[in-house]
Amino acid sequence: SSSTSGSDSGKGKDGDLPAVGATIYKFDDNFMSYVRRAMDTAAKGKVNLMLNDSQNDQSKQIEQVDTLIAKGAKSLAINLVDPKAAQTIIDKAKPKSIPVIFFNKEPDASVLKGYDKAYYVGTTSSESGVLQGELIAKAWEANKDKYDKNKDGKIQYVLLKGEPGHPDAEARTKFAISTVKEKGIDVEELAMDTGMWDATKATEKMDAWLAKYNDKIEFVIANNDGMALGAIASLEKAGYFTGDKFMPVVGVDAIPEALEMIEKGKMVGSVLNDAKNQGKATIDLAANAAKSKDVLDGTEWKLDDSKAVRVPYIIVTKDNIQVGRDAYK
Amino acid sequence: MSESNSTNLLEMLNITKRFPGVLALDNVSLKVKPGSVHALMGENGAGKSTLMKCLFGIYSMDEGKILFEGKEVAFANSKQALENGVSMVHQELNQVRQQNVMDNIWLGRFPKKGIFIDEKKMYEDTLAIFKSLDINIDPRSKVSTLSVSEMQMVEIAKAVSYHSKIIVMDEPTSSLTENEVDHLFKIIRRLQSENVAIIYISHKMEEILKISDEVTIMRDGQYIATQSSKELTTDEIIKLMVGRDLSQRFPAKVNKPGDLILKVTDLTAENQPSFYNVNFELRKGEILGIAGLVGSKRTEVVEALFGMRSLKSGTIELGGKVVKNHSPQRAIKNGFALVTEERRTTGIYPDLSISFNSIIANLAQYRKGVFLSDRKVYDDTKWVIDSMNVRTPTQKTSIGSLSGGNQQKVIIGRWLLTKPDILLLDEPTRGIDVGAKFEIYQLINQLAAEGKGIIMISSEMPELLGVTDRILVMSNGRAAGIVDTQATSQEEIMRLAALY
Amino acid sequence: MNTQASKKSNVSKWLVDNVIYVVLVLLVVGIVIASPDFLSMTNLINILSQSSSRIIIALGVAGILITAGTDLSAGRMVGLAAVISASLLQAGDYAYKMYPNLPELPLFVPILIAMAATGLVATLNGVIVSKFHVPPFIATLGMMIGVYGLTSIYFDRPPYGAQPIGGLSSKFTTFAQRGIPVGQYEIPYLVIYAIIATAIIWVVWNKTQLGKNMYAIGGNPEAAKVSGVNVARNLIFIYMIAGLLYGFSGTLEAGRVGSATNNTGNMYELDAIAACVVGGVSLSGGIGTVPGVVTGVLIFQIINYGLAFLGVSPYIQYIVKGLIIVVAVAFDMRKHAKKK
Amino acid sequence: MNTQASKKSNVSKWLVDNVIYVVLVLLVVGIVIASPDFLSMTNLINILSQSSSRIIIALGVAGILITAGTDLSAGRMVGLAAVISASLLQAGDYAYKMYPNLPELPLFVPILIAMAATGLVATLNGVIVSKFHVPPFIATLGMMIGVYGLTSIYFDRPPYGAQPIGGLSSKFTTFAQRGIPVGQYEIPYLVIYAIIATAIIWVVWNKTQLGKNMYAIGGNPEAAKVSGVNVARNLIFIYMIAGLLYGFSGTLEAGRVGSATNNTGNMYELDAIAACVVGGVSLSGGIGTVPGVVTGVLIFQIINYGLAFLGVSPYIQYIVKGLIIVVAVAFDMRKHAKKK
Ligand SMILES: Nc1ncnc2c1ncn2[C@@H]1O[C@H](COP(=O)(O)OP(=O)(O)OP(=O)(O)O)[C@@H](O)[C@H]1O
Ligand SMILES: Nc1ncnc2c1ncn2[C@@H]1O[C@H](COP(=O)(O)OP(=O)(O)OP(=O)(O)O)[C@@H](O)[C@H]1O
Ligand SMILES: [Mg+2]
Ligand SMILES: [Mg+2]
Repeated sequence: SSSTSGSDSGKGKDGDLPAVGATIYKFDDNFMSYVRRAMDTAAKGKVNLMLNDSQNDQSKQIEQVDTLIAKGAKSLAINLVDPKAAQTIIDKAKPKSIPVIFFNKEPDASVLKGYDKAYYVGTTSSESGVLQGELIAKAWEANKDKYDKNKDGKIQYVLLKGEPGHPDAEARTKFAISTVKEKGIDVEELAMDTGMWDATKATEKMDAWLAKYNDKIEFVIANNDGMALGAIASLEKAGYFTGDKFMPVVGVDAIPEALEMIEKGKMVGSVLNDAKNQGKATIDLAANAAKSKDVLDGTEWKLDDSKAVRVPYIIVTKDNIQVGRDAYK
Repeated sequence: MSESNSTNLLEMLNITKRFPGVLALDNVSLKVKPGSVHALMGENGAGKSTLMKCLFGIYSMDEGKILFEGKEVAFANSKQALENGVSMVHQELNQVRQQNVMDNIWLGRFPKKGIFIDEKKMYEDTLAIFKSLDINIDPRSKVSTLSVSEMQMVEIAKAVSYHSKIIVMDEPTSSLTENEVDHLFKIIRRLQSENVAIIYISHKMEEILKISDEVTIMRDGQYIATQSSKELTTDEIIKLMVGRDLSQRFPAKVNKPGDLILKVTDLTAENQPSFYNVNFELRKGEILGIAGLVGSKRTEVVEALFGMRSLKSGTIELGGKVVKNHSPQRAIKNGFALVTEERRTTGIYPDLSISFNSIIANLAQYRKGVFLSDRKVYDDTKWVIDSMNVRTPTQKTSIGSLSGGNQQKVIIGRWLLTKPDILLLDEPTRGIDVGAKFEIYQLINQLAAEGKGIIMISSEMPELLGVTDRILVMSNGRAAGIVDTQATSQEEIMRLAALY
Repeated sequence: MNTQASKKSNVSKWLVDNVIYVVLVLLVVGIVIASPDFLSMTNLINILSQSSSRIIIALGVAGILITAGTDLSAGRMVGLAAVISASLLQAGDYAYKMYPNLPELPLFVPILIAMAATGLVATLNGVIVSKFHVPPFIATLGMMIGVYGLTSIYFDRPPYGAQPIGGLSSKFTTFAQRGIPVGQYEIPYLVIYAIIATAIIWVVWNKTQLGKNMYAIGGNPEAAKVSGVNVARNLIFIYMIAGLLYGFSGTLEAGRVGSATNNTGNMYELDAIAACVVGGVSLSGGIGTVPGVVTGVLIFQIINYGLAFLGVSPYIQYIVKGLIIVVAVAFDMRKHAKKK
Repeated sequence: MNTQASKKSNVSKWLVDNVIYVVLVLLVVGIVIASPDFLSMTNLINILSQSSSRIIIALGVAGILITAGTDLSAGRMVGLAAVISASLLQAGDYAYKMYPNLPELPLFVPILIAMAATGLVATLNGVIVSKFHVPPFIATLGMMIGVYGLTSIYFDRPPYGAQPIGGLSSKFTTFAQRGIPVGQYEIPYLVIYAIIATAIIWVVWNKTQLGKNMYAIGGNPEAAKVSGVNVARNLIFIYMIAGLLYGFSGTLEAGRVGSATNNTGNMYELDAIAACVVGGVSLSGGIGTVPGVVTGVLIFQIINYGLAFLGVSPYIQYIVKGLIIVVAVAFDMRKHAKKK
């Protein structure tokens, strides 16, 4: 079935097409699952796409790269687990002159510079955080009288962080808050803890925070929508979102369930990463590279001066919810 | 109490030891002369093993002191005891079964060449020890492949090999046959001639009188008496142990064999070498003994009857109908019960309560709907404790904390609760004191009188001769003959046992 | 011996035998000292309700541990049940339904289907362990990996791919998130389910043949065989019961959080096993009680909740948690102190 | 018995006793049939080098398993060592150094520091297990959680916060990524390190007192104690050796990947324990061999590599992997088939 988009051992109808070896940092990551589908779609009839699940383990990914090279991949599309490991992958590809398209997780610019056949497709890691910060600031300014429960002009927030050390978790945490501050809004962190990207853990942390701070909390910021949903489950249990008891919650990813929550007014908004175009651009570049053509040949993508194709994030709120919906068509 | 006598090698003075809920040793003293065999006697649970474990550094005593060669000692662990000239053959086999014989013997004191172990020396030294003790076991064979008695001989050889000044032997003969007991006695005599003292614990009266110089008797954790063996008779020892007269060792026979109940024809085990072509019959109310040397496959025969071994051929007829005991479960349904030989591996659930251990083979009887009746469980446990005379503070006590003999009584009680038609007993009185033995013989008799068929393996000849009606003698996997107990003699049985 | 001394020694014996309950109390006291407002009805209810589905899982795992087995696949089975039940209980008007044309089912149907699925998987575990003599660690490790694959395939499908399965019907979320109002508070249904499950398991362990056989198998499998216990059949039952518990717990997890993914339940087995051990279950089999298991779970959950409540920084939380676990058990072990 | 029959039965006995080696061969044959180009030098080298650091970890874990213990903290220790060694071996000109003023150290210094750290942690495990009688499962679970906290604190620091530690000095990456050229191929240094570690451990297990004691402690701790073995000291040594192995392996992981995070090594212990069991190590202690452990790891790695090489889709890979593990061990268990 097409459900798990692998490819069979280089045989079959794709067997004669140029082989592109790809690794996904974690197959069942909400967002990457869409990128993957976009890649599958884009690859059809164009390249033989060999997809691997790195299971959030950089060593595993390195090993998969070995395997892909051994299998004769003509180009590599790599969604790093750990952005600093890019050099190791280039060290493996370079001697065999295999082009590498990194996507979604950005390697250091110097590393890209060091190999002429290395490119990047995706966003800047910090951008989702920046946009989430903008989302928070905008919502706050618009609803200050309602959100600022203690009328001190400050946002008393709690933050659900992803896995500590995970580049996205770190970047989102840092830039969401710093962006709000840059907009001239005072903030006060009541609590910050890791929900490990997990809805259940988020629910339980939120239970404890609600018990402790109750209506002192004015904003719930989550590193991803999964945890935002977990927080909402806890909030609902505590009687929020019925009558006029309300709590602004924001996440990142704009997954369908989050869109639903936004629609229902239980979530203020989320940040959408454009999976379709990220997947498509990755395959376009990787296919060209595999055929030894110029990577941009026959595409509308543009490289910036750090050899990157940038696919921007989009803020999704109730006002532009259709943008989110379209992403799942 | 400090009348320390310098001629004593070991003096344990006023030792007291408590376990939760049990006063195991109450002011006990023991004095052992160099080069003597000092027997330590008492009923099951009297505290013999505990006293020895206090000496050997396994338990720490609560009160009292130990003088060894005139100096006060308190070994903090077994290593210190061993290094200071005390070694011990433990009541429960303490071996690493996954390893080979020589690894076990040299454990804790491997010979080394630099930082490496000197396997060659290990091998040669082991051979030398075995040769001097006349033991014929390959030092390189895995312990788990040895028979119980071979394991026991290895333990004895190990204890001897420390060249200690005193060797504690806690029931060393409980799993040895007569030949091996003689062998052990030779070893003990030799040690004695080298001025080594032996503390010898056993429940076998004949051995005590034969081997020991002095006897210390304990009862209920208390010191009773120390006397020279020459001045003692079996009956006197028993009286001191039990606290009352026990005029006979074996109860009067009241059973009368009736109709045929079990007929075994041409029984042959699937996995050879084992028993083959075994035939015998058993009547209701009959007690059939099985005699034989170690390795004669007595155990395997009863295991096969009980569904623990696959058969290649042969039939088992119970009351005229052929039964197929594919598993112990089936066998139990068919009215068989088996008290196994190795209590620790196939008998007790050490961490679980006496109650649990008593009722586990009989659960179906306690069911009321899907639930078990606590009342019946309680009553049956009480029956086991009372009728088997188990010494325990409560029903909930874990069986592992009982003395070996008391554990055995619980296991026998377990099987009696299943009200079997055929009761198979494999060395049922191993490690059991005389008083309890008498009680067990009585029970066996009584069961027989009720019309049960009983098969009893034993390596104790007097027991076989005192309790059974007929004796099947096994030799090298074959039935060498069936003799009438009244008409036979020890010599005839020995002759048959060595037939093949 | 005079009575006073014996009384004293009785108290100290009781303390030694019941260290985990003491640890539980000490923990609470410690947290309350650090933050007096910890002592509130809300916190109590939160902790109990968070412990509920874990207790149900732990009871399943504990039964297997008592047979001297282990179950690494517990968490993945929770995930399987969560994903199945969530996918079958999406609200009728939800836009991203996994089965767009599925009518809203009565609550018990998806729950039973989920439990049947995990019950089946667990039974398979039991068969592999008892009939093919594969060590439980390996059998359930293989199952853990395999079930994750299965769940992922079920989960990561068109139309929406690997997205949390949300939009659960309100009767489902009510079932798992609401409770019985008592004064100004609500006693969560979750707690009631946990109490019922605990009661049932207590009866099974203590009052049925299966329970006794379970202890026998764990206490000495050789002896159990000789005692006429059908080891294989009983083992299979024990695994199956565990599977049913995981299945029920998985549906509760989905309902409680309001969504499910293939990662729901990940690593729950580790928490469950650890809670069992803290609660006095022996990994070598034969030993364990229902109240012990429940206490073990509560200790873990109080640590988790308490540290989050105190606002201890996440990294320090790990260190403190690790420390408490070890120290608690070290205390507990004094009752087995070997040199006697 | 005629010699032919006995010869045949010898062969079948050999087969039964050495099932895992047979499984290994069958696996390779199976993959080669599915994809003949699997049989290449590159693949062989890849598999060996991928197995190397896992073998080193598994040997450490195996020693502990043989003492009837377990080590859940192995993976986190690997992470600790990876982070420490990476932080001390960043290239002099790298822009985001953790210690901006640190000169480039000779290779062995950071490796020894990392090994000392894990050695210490592991020794602590040993002490907790042997002196405080905490069951190894709990002791090392606590340590696993605690060490993760520690590693995270070390890792998440100014100047750059929780960023993967990259920009490793080229001598470090060479040390872990390169090899000795032989013809057109390179024998990876990793493989050589693994061979050396394997040889050392083989000697320790088979030729030293510590090794014999290790088996005895696992086989029958009571017997070891009454034979005068200092159980506590030997256990502590075994844990310590394991720690040193994890530490070395952790530095290899950092070098091999070219960076390290606090998540490096996560869950490696599970793979290691599983590989040991597949390789014939008994979880109840006393049994296990070095070649068995190495074979166990190779089997796992061939499954992993082979499935990826065959291009089996990832979720299906999980199912197949789970299946192979269980089936392989089920075969192996036939040698213990019980009915006599
Ligand atoms: N570890 C223990 N914990 C609790 N009680 C114990 C322990 N070991 C022994 N006991 C108790 O101490 C008493 C003496 O036991 P011990 O084993 O010394 O008896 P014994 O004389 O050797 O008996 P046997 O002839 O049956 O071996 C018994 O009541 C026993 O239940
Ligand atoms: N070579 C062996 N390998 C493994 N187990 C053995 C071996 N020899 C004997 N045994 C075990 O030892 C026990 C006794 O063996 P066997 O039936 O041969 O002797 P026996 O005549 O019954 O002696 P006894 O009743 O005195 O133990 C059995 O349980 C048997 O399985
Ligand atoms: Mg405010
Ligand atoms: Mg004794």
